[in-house]
Amino acid sequence: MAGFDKRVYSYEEAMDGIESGMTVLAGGFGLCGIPENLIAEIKRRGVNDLTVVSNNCGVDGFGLGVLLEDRQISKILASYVGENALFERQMLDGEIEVQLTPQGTLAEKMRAGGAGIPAFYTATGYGTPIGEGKEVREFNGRHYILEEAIVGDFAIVKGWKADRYGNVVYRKTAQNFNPMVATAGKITVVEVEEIVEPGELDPAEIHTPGIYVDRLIQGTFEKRIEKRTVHQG
Amino acid sequence: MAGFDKRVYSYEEAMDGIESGMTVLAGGFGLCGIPENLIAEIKRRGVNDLTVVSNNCGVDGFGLGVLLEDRQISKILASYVGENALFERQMLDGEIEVQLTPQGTLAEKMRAGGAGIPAFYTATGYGTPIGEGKEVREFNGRHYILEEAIVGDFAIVKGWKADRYGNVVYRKTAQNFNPMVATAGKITVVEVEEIVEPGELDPAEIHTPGIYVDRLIQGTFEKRIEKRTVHQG
Amino acid sequence: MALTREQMAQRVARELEDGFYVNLGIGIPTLVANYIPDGMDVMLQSENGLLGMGRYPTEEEVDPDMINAGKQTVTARPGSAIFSSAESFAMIRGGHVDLTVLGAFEVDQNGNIASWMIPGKLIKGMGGAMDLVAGAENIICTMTHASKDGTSKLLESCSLPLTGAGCINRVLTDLAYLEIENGAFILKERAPGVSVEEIKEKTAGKLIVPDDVPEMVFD
Amino acid sequence: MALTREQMAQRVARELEDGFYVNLGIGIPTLVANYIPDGMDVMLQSENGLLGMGRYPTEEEVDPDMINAGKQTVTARPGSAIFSSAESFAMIRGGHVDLTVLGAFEVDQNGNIASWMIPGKLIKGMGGAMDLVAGAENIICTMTHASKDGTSKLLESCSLPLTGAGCINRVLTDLAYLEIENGAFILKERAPGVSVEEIKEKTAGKLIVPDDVPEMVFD
Repeated sequence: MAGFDKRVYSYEEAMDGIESGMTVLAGGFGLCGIPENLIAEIKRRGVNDLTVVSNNCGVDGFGLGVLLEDRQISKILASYVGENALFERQMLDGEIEVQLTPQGTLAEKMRAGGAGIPAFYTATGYGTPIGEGKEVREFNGRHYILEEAIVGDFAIVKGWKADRYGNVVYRKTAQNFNPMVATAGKITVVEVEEIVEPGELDPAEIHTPGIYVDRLIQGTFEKRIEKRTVHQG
Repeated sequence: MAGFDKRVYSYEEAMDGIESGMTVLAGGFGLCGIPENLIAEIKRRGVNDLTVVSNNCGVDGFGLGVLLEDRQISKILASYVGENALFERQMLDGEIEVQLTPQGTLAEKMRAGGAGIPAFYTATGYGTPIGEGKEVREFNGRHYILEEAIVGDFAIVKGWKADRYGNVVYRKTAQNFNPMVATAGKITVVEVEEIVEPGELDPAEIHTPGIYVDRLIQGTFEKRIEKRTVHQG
Repeated sequence: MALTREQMAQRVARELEDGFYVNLGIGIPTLVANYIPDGMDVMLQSENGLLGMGRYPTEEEVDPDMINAGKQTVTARPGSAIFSSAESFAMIRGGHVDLTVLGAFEVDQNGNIASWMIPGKLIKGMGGAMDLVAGAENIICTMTHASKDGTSKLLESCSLPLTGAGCINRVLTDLAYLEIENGAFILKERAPGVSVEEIKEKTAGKLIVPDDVPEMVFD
Repeated sequence: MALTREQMAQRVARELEDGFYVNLGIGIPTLVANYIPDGMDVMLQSENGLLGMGRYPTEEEVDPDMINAGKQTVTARPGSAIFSSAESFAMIRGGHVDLTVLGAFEVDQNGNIASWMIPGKLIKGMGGAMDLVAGAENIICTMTHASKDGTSKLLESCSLPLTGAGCINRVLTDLAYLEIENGAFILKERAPGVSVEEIKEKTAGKLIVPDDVPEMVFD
């Protein structure tokens, strides 16, 4: 790597340095916009005791679900889990700790982590089990709870196109959590469908500026559909 | 206005409802990306005792500077002021109250205001006059101060293109504070150079989604340059 | 007769207004989109990052990168905007969505809602529901009025863990349309053929019954 | 001889590394861009929302929508990104900028910096300086070592209102390059022909002078 060329040429290199016990932030919503090959590389490496932060935990045999097969995840922060029989069993058996987090709070916690905001107040979860043990504070007559930022040792991201400087654009709703995840990793690894030359992407349309990106790899993707729903008639 | 057609056809209509004593948030950095015609309409209306939130306060005779001529502004929150002789005189005479706010904190306060975050912690300003009287709190061994969100009665924004639903894109560095301002007004008014049909803008490249925009008007702009600097040789 | 799911969706759709940005939850709320009155335009927000959700795609249009918050494949209408989850919940939390429709297990006379967790049963998560109820000023809960054994779901105080506190002011059940005000349910309309007596019987929370409680009319 | 402004910029440029994202303040820091070593690539961040700032435009390229944080017209290099002020300061506050260079009125041995306000003089504002010093782990202050009457600007404790507390660890003055560590200035290099004695005399804060203090060399 010279200058700002963030490209790496193997998934092994892309995930170099990941170790057991680390915190990994992962982009994606359901199976849409997930860094599927980076997840597969984590599986291949066999690291375990991972804390994973992701809106969901994949399905049996795909996405983050594959990390459950060898019990690589010990804790997960997510807003919605359990499209996944193996996950349910590990949760019920106490093999995996689940910290359910409201979806908007989860997104904002990672945005804050990347933006140097250590904590913020939100009305979300006030008066619910999510608010228990958290500081409550009133602003303008309304109650809010204090939520702290999240950062990760690794952030794994799925983009559509990027230039070799690591400026990334996402495709349609595959954007979802990816931009926040990208900002909040000590090491941020982005896999994309296509790497283009600097200057090919419109500067005003970059979703993730290259300053957040440490490593970039071009891959091929299965893009499995979770709920194929088609128009009748 | 039917459905989501946010267009209005006169500046009078665009600023309908603005009253003395209100808080107005204005986009722009220096004279770049400022809603110059909306500002001119505020001047024309003669409302006063305004609280203005803007990174800067224009220059003598242009931008927000024109609102000083008839003493329409009683208070301003800004990060940098005083490219402006009239402003300096009014400040020194105590005719205008200036609440200096660090630039990043100012941007984040408006982003928070639009996003339903009433307050957040930041290291910016800790140990300085800006931190005085504000709550200090330690997270992971570092000191932060509590900053509260800002919302305005009116938000005035300068965009480049918009569709009639109010989906806005900004041009180059004329983006600056405009996207945050757009989210934080009770009434958000956007003036643009060109209004296009819904579907002409790529959905993934919208900077300000139409949900934040109440009124949209097409205008013509002087776009005065503050510091013309050219390449030598 | 209790309302069908379709009738419930149809009744909720009457609360829509031209130019509303609306977030529809999974289940009955999703059906509301089928009953938007002619000549009225409503923009659907999907919390995974889409403003201007369109119909489901044809087989040829199916795109794995284009889904809604229920993870179904969808399309976008012309003039839509697509953005990150942080931006999406900035809209929601910031109160920019005009109407949110979502299901519930229980609501109570103080506007509390329980919709995400039944202790002892498997907990799948709250998704975006807690953000939605905290952010919207305008929420309609759709739910059955009582469980199959007749136990009321409109309570004095929710028994299940809350999704949000004091945030609900409108409820549409299969038996009635009610508003919540000053610590009471106010019976506004009843399903065709459903008596005020039956609604009283199946409402455990404080119920105010005005002199006139019209029946809903469906075409 | 005290360093010229150009020499100061040249010396600061030696702290650059290939692949650094750098924010340069107004004044001498801006000149640093002229001394980026051949074969090294550095990306300039301008806090009004530009990553990848290029040279000044030609007359034909001048664009009122394309300015830097000093409000000068600029260009963007290929592969730049343009974004909002909130995103720009997320980068800065979040510690993603590798190096920040900015001017100061005073610094002290505890890494405090005063750069924005002289009581009794007109206050124009801190702009982005407070965010920059709070966010960067790596800051170089450029300043004159002492005022014209010889009063030191490297103090035991800043006398002016602070821009940031405990955030500075490197200072380049017209006389010396120093690092701040454990409550002291450590003299690392001196300007050509400037004696350790002169630096000692003009440094009011605690100064540690190693055995060997090399002179800077300029081509």
